[in-house]
Amino acid sequence: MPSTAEPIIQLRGATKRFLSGRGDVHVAVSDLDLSIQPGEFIAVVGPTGCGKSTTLSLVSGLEPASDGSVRVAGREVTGIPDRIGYMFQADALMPWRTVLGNVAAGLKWRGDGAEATAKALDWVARVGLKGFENYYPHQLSGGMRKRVALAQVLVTEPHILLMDEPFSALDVQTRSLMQDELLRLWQGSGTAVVFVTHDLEEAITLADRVVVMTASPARIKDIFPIPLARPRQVEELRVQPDFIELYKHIWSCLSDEVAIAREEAARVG
Amino acid sequence: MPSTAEPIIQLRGATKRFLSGRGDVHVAVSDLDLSIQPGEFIAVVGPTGCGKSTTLSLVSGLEPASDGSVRVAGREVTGIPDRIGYMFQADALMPWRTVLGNVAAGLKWRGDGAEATAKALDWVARVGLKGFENYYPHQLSGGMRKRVALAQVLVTEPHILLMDEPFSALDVQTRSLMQDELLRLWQGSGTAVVFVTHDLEEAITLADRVVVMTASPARIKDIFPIPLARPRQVEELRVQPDFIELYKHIWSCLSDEVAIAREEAARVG
Amino acid sequence: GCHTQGSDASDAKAGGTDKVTIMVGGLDKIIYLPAQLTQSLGYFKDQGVDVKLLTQPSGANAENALIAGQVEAVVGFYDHTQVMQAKGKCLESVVQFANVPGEAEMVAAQQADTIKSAADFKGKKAGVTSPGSSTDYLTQYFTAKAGVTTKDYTTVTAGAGQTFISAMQKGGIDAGMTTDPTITTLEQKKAGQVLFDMRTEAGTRKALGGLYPASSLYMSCDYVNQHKETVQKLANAFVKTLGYIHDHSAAEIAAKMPTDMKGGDDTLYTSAMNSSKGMFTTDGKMDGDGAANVLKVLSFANPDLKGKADSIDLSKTYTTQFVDKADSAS
Amino acid sequence: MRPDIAAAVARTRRRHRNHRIQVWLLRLALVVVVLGLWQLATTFWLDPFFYSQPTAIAKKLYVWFTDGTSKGSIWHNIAVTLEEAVLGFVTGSIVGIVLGILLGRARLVAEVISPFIQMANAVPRIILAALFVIWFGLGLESKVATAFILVFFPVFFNSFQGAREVDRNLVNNARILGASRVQVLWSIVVPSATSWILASLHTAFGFALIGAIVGEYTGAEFGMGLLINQAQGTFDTAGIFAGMIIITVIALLAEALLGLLERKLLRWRPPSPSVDTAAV
Amino acid sequence: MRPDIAAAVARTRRRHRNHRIQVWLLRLALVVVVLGLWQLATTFWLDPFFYSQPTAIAKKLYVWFTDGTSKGSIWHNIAVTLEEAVLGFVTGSIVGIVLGILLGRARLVAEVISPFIQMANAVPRIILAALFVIWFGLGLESKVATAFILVFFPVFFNSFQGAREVDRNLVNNARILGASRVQVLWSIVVPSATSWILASLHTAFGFALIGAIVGEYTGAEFGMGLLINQAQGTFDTAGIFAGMIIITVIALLAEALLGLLERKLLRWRPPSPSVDTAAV
Ligand SMILES: Nc1ncnc2c1ncn2[C@@H]1O[C@H](COP(=O)(O)OP(=O)(O)OP(=O)(O)O)[C@@H](O)[C@H]1O
Ligand SMILES: Nc1ncnc2c1ncn2[C@@H]1O[C@H](COP(=O)(O)OP(=O)(O)OP(=O)(O)O)[C@@H](O)[C@H]1O
Ligand SMILES: [Mg+2]
Ligand SMILES: [Mg+2]
Repeated sequence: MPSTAEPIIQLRGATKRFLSGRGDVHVAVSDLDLSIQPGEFIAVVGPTGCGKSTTLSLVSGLEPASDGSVRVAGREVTGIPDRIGYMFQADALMPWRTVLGNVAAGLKWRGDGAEATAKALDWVARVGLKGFENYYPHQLSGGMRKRVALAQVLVTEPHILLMDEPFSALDVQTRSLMQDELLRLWQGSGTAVVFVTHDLEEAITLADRVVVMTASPARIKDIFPIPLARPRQVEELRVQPDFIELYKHIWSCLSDEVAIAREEAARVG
Repeated sequence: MPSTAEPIIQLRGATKRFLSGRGDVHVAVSDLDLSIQPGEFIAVVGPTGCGKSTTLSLVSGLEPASDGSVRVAGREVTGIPDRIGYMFQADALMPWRTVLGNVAAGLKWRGDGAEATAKALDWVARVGLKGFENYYPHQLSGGMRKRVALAQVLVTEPHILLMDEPFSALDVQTRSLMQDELLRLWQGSGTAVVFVTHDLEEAITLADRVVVMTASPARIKDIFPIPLARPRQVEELRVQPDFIELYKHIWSCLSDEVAIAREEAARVG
Repeated sequence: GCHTQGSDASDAKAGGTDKVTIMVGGLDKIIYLPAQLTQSLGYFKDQGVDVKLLTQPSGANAENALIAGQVEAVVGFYDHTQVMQAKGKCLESVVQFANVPGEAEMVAAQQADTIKSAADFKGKKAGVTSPGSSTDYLTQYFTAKAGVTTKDYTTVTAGAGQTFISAMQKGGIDAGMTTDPTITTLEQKKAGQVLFDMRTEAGTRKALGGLYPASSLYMSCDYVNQHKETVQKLANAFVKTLGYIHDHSAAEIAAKMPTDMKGGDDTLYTSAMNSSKGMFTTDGKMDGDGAANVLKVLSFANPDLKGKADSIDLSKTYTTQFVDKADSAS
Repeated sequence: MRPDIAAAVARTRRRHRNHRIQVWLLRLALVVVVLGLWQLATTFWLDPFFYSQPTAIAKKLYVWFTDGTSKGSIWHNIAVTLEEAVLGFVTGSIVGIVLGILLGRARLVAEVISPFIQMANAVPRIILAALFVIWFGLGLESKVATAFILVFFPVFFNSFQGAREVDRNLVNNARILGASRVQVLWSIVVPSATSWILASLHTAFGFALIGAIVGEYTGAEFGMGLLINQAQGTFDTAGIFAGMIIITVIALLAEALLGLLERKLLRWRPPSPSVDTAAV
Repeated sequence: MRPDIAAAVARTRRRHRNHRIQVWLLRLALVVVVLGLWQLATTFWLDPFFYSQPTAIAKKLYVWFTDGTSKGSIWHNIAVTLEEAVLGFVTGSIVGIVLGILLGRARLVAEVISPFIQMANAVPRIILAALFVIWFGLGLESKVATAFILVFFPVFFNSFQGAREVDRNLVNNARILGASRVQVLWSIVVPSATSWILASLHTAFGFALIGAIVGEYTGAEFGMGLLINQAQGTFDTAGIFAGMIIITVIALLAEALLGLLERKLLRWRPPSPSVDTAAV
């Protein structure tokens, strides 16, 4: 699906450092180089704590890069770029709004008040929460909250969609339903997706390219194109031999990193 | 591993209802009957939002049952039972304490101040966070926070261990390491574990019995004994034919439920 | 209520009635009793003036309200007109209610044996209502006359009323200057006794070597010049009231006062009234020597008048032209 | 609704009612004990001249409400004070909330201005009350100004802090979803700060009453402050306490209204565990 | 440390310093503008009798600090007021925090008592100041009591609310981990409520000063309140303002100390985005 147009997201030597506790500096991600075309679906995998979320926050403009350049739609990122959607790893629902109010919020803020409720109702149903429209977040289970967050982002129809482990709190069946739904929506929409996950199967199932990041400080270790045909049917894909081949190939790369991350952690301090 | 001693956890007709939004009543779990022996490892699976977390909160004494009885160690649960550990689905680290402070908290509160720091240091290392002892929670990634929470619970060496999707934010490799670690610790410790997960593979890998819950309101649909030999080696188990057989068997039961849950949600409202 | 401001109201004559707002430095104090009494007797109405009485616990802010044009007149101590002249503001007393301060220097019961004259104040704690008040200046003056300077004793702010009584009972002050009904209450409670009774001419002369005209109705000179008619009506009313006080017993006067102002203890109030009523003038006229004596006291104690007695033109601080006419009218 | 659920709901209702009755009984008991001790103490040990007596205060209140006061009907005096207090409360809270929230989100301005606000907060209000009389006259305005200034500061500081405490995740999420600065303020910051603001409003009405009364002290024609001032001037301790009691009762009524508002605004909250959720 | 990182850290330090300088310059500019306008206005339009003048105030301050006041050295007066304020502040905050947190966690007691606390909060402090003089005498105690009562309420209400706002997850987790009620209070509730408490302490020292001054107004031998009262009595507007300025400067110094404490206690917080984290 990658087109050869100008990249919509472009990281060049992007680096992010944090001042940790007592004045020392923690390098979260370092020298990232990555170009993403409009309409491309990128999955990012890597050991936990390596800097995946940090990378998304650089692209979203929420955190400025310490060094290097982050460009979105051809412009250097200084604030939040237009038409970007970001589903956070942490809970970020407004506790004082109902499910419906949370999902409709984005549209109302953007001034599409008229159809906001109708669209939001539709999305609440699509994520399987019909009947829960008037519940407050604290009345929902963990997985239900995640689905509300998903609807909240998707209803705004972003051109760039950043997703940080969106399905990790869902049971397998709901998860594959959601994956299918996501693919169906994305297909032909021209939206660029950056999808962080710790589930390599999921990454391969969904993405055009899988980015494997190294252990902390994160760099890009390798990028694997996934030449599986689209449209893909999530459930069926897993048993295909190409898939299994790809899985093994990328897994060997990833598991090295995870092992390094553990050793690293064991060595420090 | 189940012994024939008096059950350490016993639910009889346990029911939990919530007053939702505008005065109507939401039945979260209904008529649960379940006995768990000391030293038994129980996994609970079920569709998202069915009431798994609610079940744990009944056992932990944090929420009183609306009906029926919940007994722990032979006594009706009114407050928090002794020597119980509960790893929450949501983040519950103290933001004003460092990783080490968070992990040591339980021991200090219980009066084991002397060895608290040493034990906590040990546990921080076991969950792979050596070097991060002095970080505050907001400086950690999502997966790292989960591991801190894990260490925080395990360091108190509970007799009953309730875990609510503890590994869902971890990458596969870290997760299997954690699973191994958990099994190693639990083995022969006499601790009863109730482990909520949405990953059936994980459930079968770890548990003596897998409890499948029905769609909301949750009841127990079926309980499957897992006659796999112990000690188990997580990575190797998955390819064994018994395992795959069990998986298929339980999956067919579970997926019915998930499908019902979706239909239910679609029908309501 | 939406109170109209005095300055706007004064010029508006509603149905031929003049509207005047008077700020009283403590409507409930017996030294300022003529204000409420005139209102109760209806003499303002008889004169065709619509008077609104406001009250304020301390006299000092009353001038500010007057100078800022919030009120037309103040019922307060005459000495303020002199201080104001030193500050470049012209105020004048038009009706003088009393030529004595109406205060008494009280001595705490425990100290009755040790403090017998002004000279005994050395090393004691002398109470005043507030620093920079007339009680402060009078205390400084009568002690100085006995050769005791402010460095020899401590001046303590003790407020008026209950705080003063409590301070005297608890030894917070050894002596102190206050007015009725505090004086009478102290006597009744046997917590203190009178050293100098400045409610009478004799006592005032003994303490200060002359009179000390105090309680009065004063206004800004400009107002007096521009509203002679209105001022005359007020003077008429007040002089009539002063006559009433002279001609009636304490009990009769007390009966005319609103119950609240007597604090629920009629006998106390009546007996306080009895000891105080003698201080009021009958004609509202300023005693010229008394005015000079005030200047003497102030130029000793007030920081603005210290050593500047000569620059004060006493004739601009009071006038008797209105009370003179009022007398002949009645 | 299934019958067993209906029964459970009824049970909860009953428990709630019993709880309320218990609370009221305890309050009543407390009042009775305090008044009883007071009456006893002033009868046997303390001088009622300074401490008054419940019976004397009750008598005073009776007189005020039947015969009226020297300043006219007690209701009129209450109305005057109430008007001043309400105006001061409303203006002070609104300005405090708006400024607090705006400054709470504008870091540079806040850093520059905050020491001055701290300074202003340390200016004694009685002195201000005197200045207000000069600036605004002796009418309603100066009392409202005094009430305003007393209300403003606590509300401002709480709104300010509340606006700064907002969960950063929520703000980030809203910004990503396309909320403008104003919308973030209105949809995220204000609701988040609500419990902060409400906490300050709980004290604020009391302060507004105090402001009105301090203002009346500085010069007034009617009002509860005047009545109390007069009672002080005439050693009428019962009058002082009677005036204070009327004021505190007004404050309580206002507090009850505020409680209703609070319950409405914070309906989205999880109910507190001990009373509400236990076994429906 | 790698050289590029070291450079980055140095850059951050520099940015911080520049920011601080900017803030101070802006504050200075504000002071100059306000004083300038004041001087101008009182020279040409307003009566300095009411509004005084910066130059007159400066002169007054100069006299006070060189020749002393009629009540002795200005330092002595400051010390007296400060002692009263500090004592009132410390006792009022401690009692307010402790009671607030305890009641915040004890629902039944809170429900029973809270209307009485609301009532107490509505009692005008000037009346209380007078009562305190009667009960405690003219010495230190009555002023400390007045300062105490002014400090207590805001601190109490914020601590109370802060204790109620605690994240229920955290409390549950602690209880499961074996924390006793006291430990939950100390390890979870108190740290959670810290920002609430600190927010109230920001206003509280100002209130303590006001309390001391109101107390001195009602009766005293020394103190800034007495000086201001005297200035009022002698129509010395410059003196009033000079006294207020001294008080506000004291309040600012106290505020600076409190700021240090706050930064220490809240070190665990994520730094605010705009200034601190930008590209190390
Ligand atoms: N504010 C901060 N201060 C200091 N260090 C931070 C901060 N935020 C993140 N880090 C560090 O940056 C590293 C990367 O964090 P990040 O959240 O990007 O990881 P991640 O790849 O998303 O991990 P996970 O899969 O567990 O969510 C971690 O080691 C973390 O400790
Ligand atoms: N306080 C509450 N008020 C009303 N309903 C509630 C409340 N808490 C939970 N529920 C409802 O109870 C049901 C079960 O919730 P629970 O959190 O136990 O689900 P779960 O099985 O843990 O789901 P997940 O796998 O998504 O975490 C949900 O439908 C939820 O809406
Ligand atoms: Mg992450
Ligand atoms: Mg759950």
